[in-house]
Amino acid sequence: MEITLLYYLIPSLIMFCCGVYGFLTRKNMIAILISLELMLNAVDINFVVFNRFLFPGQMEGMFFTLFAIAIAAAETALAIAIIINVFRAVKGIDVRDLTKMKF
Amino acid sequence: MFSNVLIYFVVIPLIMLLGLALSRNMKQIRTVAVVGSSALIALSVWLLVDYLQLRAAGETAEMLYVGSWAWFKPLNINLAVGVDGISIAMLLLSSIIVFAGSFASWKIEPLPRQFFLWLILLSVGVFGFFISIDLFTMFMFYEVALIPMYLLIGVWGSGNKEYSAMKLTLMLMGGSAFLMLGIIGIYYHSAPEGGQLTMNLLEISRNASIDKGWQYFLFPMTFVGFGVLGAMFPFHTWSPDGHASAPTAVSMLHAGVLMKLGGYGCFRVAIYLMPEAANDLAWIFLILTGISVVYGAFSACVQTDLKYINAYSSVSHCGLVLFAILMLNTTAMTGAIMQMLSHGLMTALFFALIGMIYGRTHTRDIRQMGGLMKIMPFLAVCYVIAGMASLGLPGLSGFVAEMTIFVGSFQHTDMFHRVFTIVACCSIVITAVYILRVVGKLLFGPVQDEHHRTLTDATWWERLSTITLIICVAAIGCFPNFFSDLIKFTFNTSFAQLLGMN
Amino acid sequence: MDPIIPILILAIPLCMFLVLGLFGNKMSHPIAGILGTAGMGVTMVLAYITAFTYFFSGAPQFIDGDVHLQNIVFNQDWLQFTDSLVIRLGFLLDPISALMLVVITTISFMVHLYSNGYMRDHHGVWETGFQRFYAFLSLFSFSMLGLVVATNIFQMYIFWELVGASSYLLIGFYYTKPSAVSASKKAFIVTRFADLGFLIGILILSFYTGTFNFTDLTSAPVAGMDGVYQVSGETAAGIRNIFQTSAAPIFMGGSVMTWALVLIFMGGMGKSAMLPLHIWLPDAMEGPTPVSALIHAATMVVAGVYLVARLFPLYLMEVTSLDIIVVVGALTALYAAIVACTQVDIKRVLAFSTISQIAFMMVSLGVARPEFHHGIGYMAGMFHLFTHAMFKALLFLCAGALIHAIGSNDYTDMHGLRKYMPVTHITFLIGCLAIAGIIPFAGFFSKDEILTACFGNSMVWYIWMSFVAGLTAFYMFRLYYLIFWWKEHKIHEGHHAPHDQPWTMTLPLVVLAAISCVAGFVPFGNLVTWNGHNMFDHVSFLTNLENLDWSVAVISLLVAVAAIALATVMYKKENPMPERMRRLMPNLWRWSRNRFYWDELYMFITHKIIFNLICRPIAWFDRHIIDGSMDGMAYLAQRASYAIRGLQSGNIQMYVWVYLIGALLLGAVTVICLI
Amino acid sequence: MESVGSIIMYFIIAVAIIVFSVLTVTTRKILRSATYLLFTLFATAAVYFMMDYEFLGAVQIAVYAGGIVVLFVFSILLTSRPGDNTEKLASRRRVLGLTAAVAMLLVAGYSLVSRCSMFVSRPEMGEIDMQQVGTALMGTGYGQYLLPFEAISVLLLACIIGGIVVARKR
Repeated sequence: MEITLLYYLIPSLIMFCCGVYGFLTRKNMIAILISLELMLNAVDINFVVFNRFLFPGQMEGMFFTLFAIAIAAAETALAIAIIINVFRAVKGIDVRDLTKMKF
Repeated sequence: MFSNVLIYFVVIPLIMLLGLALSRNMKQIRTVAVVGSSALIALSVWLLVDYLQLRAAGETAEMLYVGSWAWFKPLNINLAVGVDGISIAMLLLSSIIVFAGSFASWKIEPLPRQFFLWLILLSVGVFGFFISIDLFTMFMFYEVALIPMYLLIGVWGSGNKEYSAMKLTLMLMGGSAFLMLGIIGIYYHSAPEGGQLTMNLLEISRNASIDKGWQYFLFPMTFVGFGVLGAMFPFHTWSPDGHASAPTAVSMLHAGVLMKLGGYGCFRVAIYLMPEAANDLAWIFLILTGISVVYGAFSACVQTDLKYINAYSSVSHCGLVLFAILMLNTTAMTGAIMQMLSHGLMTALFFALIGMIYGRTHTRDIRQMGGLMKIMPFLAVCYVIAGMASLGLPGLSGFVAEMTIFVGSFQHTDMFHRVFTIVACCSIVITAVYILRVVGKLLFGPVQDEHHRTLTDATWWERLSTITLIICVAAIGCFPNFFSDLIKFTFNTSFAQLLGMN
Repeated sequence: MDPIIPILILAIPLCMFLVLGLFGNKMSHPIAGILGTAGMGVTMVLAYITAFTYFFSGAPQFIDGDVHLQNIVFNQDWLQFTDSLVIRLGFLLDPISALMLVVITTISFMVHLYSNGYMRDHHGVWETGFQRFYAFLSLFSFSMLGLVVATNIFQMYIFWELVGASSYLLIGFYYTKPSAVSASKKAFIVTRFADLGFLIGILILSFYTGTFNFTDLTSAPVAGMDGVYQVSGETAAGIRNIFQTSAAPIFMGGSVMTWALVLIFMGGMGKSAMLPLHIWLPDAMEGPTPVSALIHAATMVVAGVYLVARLFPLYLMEVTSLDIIVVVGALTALYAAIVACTQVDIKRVLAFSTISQIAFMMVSLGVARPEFHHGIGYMAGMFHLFTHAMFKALLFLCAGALIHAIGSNDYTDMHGLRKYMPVTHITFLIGCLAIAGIIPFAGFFSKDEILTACFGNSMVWYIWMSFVAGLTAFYMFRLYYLIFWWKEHKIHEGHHAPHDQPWTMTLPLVVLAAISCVAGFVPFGNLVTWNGHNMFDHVSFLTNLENLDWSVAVISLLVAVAAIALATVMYKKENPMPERMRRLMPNLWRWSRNRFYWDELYMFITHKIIFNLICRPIAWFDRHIIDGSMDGMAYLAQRASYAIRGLQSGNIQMYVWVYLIGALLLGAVTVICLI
Repeated sequence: MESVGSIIMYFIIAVAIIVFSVLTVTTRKILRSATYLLFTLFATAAVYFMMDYEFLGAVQIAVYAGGIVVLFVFSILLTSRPGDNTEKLASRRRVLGLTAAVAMLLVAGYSLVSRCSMFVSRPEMGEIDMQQVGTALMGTGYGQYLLPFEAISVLLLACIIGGIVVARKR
């Protein structure tokens, strides 16, 4: 049995769709963030896999993933800081409660 | 750059702005405003004298004191300045009204410093507009003059001021959008194929490279763009609301000077650069402006708010300006410029007086006032004089301007134009109706409200403000040939050939 | 002639206006009055000198053989429209302007003098605004003088407007009185409306002839006439061709020239209160009585006549326009005479009488044809203008004296005053005799010449005007008897008996009465004719008598005497005859009493039609349709933004969902396309 | 042809990824969700190792699994209140989310499967040593990433400052 490119892409796709599902359905901001991480991760896998299967001599995909991880870390840290702040302000992190700045 | 005298028309107000920013109390603010506006008057009078001397010495260039400094090279945008008799007349008018306006807002409350700051910023725009001969610079100063209006009305106004300010600004901005389109269009056709594109009015008119098809598109754009500010029917409705809500000095400046930007722009940009389209399309706008003239006058007949009456009267009078400009002959256009001068002074006087009366009676409804002649004779007499100027009494400015327009317009060889002239003539009767109605109700008759009996007559600064304007109105009315010659020179030079005028 | 005197004639009243207007409040009342009167006196003397020099000096610039020339004393550019169309302020001296100078300054001086007494109550307390009154009088005098000496039609228009404005100010002198305010407004607006016609007429005329100058306009030769009006000063080159060719265009059934002339005449109709623009004049009586005497009897209201006379050679070229003038004049004359028979307010009677008399002058100009007695109608019109000014001013000043003494305008409050006010009585009687046309008073001669001119033109007009002349005699004597006779005057408890007024008021009466007695003997035919030619070879005191057409004169005398006799029978003593007459023709009486409901008609037109059907709808249209569409655009933008702002809810999950749908669709499309 | 071990290894990893991903988004307890995320991340790291990117796998474990998940756990502990953990999903919401996810899965999956290039097998590749990675990161030539590296460092700095500012108690 040959483990081809597709075999890596399918789990990644499922992971991504899970992320989408979570993002759309959850109301807790942290849960949304977690879904986001899932999606990011799925994309990372794709980068790496494409790099490895199609352009084995180069390292673009790998570096892209590397940077994506760094940015994800930064973004998560900041998002969590905001979430904590929001929590302080409205005593909850349900996105439906955050309507102060609407319109 | 600073060797050119025209620059100082912008520099002085800028210095005034600085002075105002630094001033600490009412006294300093007034000092800055009075000194600055006096300096502007002095400058414009000096310019007038010097200009006449140059002309007398045989200077025949179209524009004098021309200067041009690069601003944005890639698009060939320059700060280009230059004046002819018309611009000088407008500069004179502006400086007089700024002067009178400063006195009229002697006791402005609240935030006097900010009020004067915005007012002077507005005048920067006005002066800049009249000295520029570069389309872009012109447009920029035009916008500079418009924006402060929003705050001046919105903050210091009365009545439904937010609504009025918003309406005025939005409608004028709408006009600017047309204008901008027109200006960009002109720019891209400003030179023959392969030539250096330019924004300079003189060069564009010299190149005469806008082909007729484009003129048909660009002329209405620019004419309507400026026409909105010139209160052309049906884009005039900002005027009644805007004027009614604006504070005194702003009404004065707006009706007196800013609306003239419209007429001046129509002439300087729309007609000057696109004479062929002007000739062919004039009839459309003649109908619109003809309607303005009569319609504004009729509307004024039934208003009860003093400022509304005056605003509609402005629609009528400014309609006459655009009407005459479209006649495309020397006499009518001279009349148009004189009408701008005349209407500027007269309407500023009106608004000053209305402001002063309103400041005392706290109402502008003519049904609630009466017999003011007994109570405040000075203001009442001034009001009668302003009214007489407005309805065209000989010896005051309105008459000479209107007659020049009518005679000039009637010299048009086209029957259509002559018939419309007669329609426009009818406005003199309607004007008499609404002016006398106001004068009769407001000033004459028995005193309507017993509380008004305790009111006082004008203070010295109010007297100064109104007398200045009255003297100017009378000066134009008594010595019209001086002004007519000043203005006419432009039409007798290259402009005449441009339009193929007789 | 040295231009200094003409300049002074205009400058002195103007200076008086400025001085009294600006500094009047700082002056005491007597000083203001004396200043004004003295200024006018000097002006009068200067005007006499000018007129005398013009008529009698024999200087070559004024007279050539037996022809009076037009002379432009000075002519200053005021506003240049085009090379040929220039408004100049100048001083044109010719027979009619010299005549008018005399008339205006004389009456004006009398009125200035008279006002010193009139503008005070019985205790010698000055009217408030006394200085202002004199300032306005001076302004009026200046404007009127400027009007008559105009060298071009636009100068005339300028002063025409100024005259209207000063009339406005003077009618509204008692500005706290609502009736005075509305009267002044009415006067101004009605005349403004007429002036619109005048202006349009000027525009048309100047468009076709290319000039404003009277000397150019009127020098056009009249086809088939030998009398070429002499021109001095400016050149008249080319005017013939212009006129010959430009008379051709036809507009709505008339040549444009006819239209222009009729429109110009419309201006005259307004100022001279011709039907149907007469409604302002009776109301104008709200002004102080001296003003009525000066403006609304003697000077301003004849400006229309003067205008037609000034352009008479032009009118001659378009005889249709002259016919229109005759019709308008004749109708007005009859109408005003009928109305005058039933009015109660003595000033209104005089006002309608004025309208009627001015209509006489108009008719006289209208029927004038050069081929009949050297255009006697023109001369008669001017002659009547002169005599009428004198006796009508006299009548008005008498009325002023009566009103001042009684404190009321209605004859019902007077009756039987002849014993109390003898001077007023006699002078009023002289005025009545003059206007009725009794020999040898002034009115006889002028009216007789008018009737002669009518006779020469058409029998219809002759009979018509003779009838009106009879009516004139009737209503004037009705007024006279009702004021001074009828029944004895009752003096109420605590009231002083009415008495003659101080000398400042009686002196003008006496002077004007004297003039009214002798003015008829002035040999007008040798002073004022349509082409400047003398009518008589030699003149003496009796020239006018010698040259009378006695057949006409006797008939008109008979008519006048008969009318006076009728008035005597009806009104000398209190009797029921007037009442019986009224019952005899109730409708005519009611219509006449209500001035044929013209005012109501105008009220209807202005308020119901113009205000309610034009102005209000337009204002409504502006506020709701035009402004509404602007607001509507703003409203639409606002609604649209409200509608779509839900999309921009800040709900990130919503965004993602929408984004995903879009992405999926795109993806699906891509996939399908690629397969 | 792969070795059987790696095939088995692959299936373990694939199943782990799928199962833990699904659990991450379906569990009701937020803390569990974070834990499943951790497992997903580990599985991802395993994929990287299988692809011979050891460095990347290490970074994934250190930064993601070690750093981010811990952050999540801390924040969950900080913000959760008793009873908060269970959140009931409205069925409409779930249907919407499910529709979107499934539709996505179908479209993307179909496009993947329908493409023959997806069936390439894994080519051979030499070991990537740390020096190569370091050079690529520190160089400015083609295929070298100094500028993004610096940008990332600035971003991280900004992030640190931002985090402090945002979370600071006022």
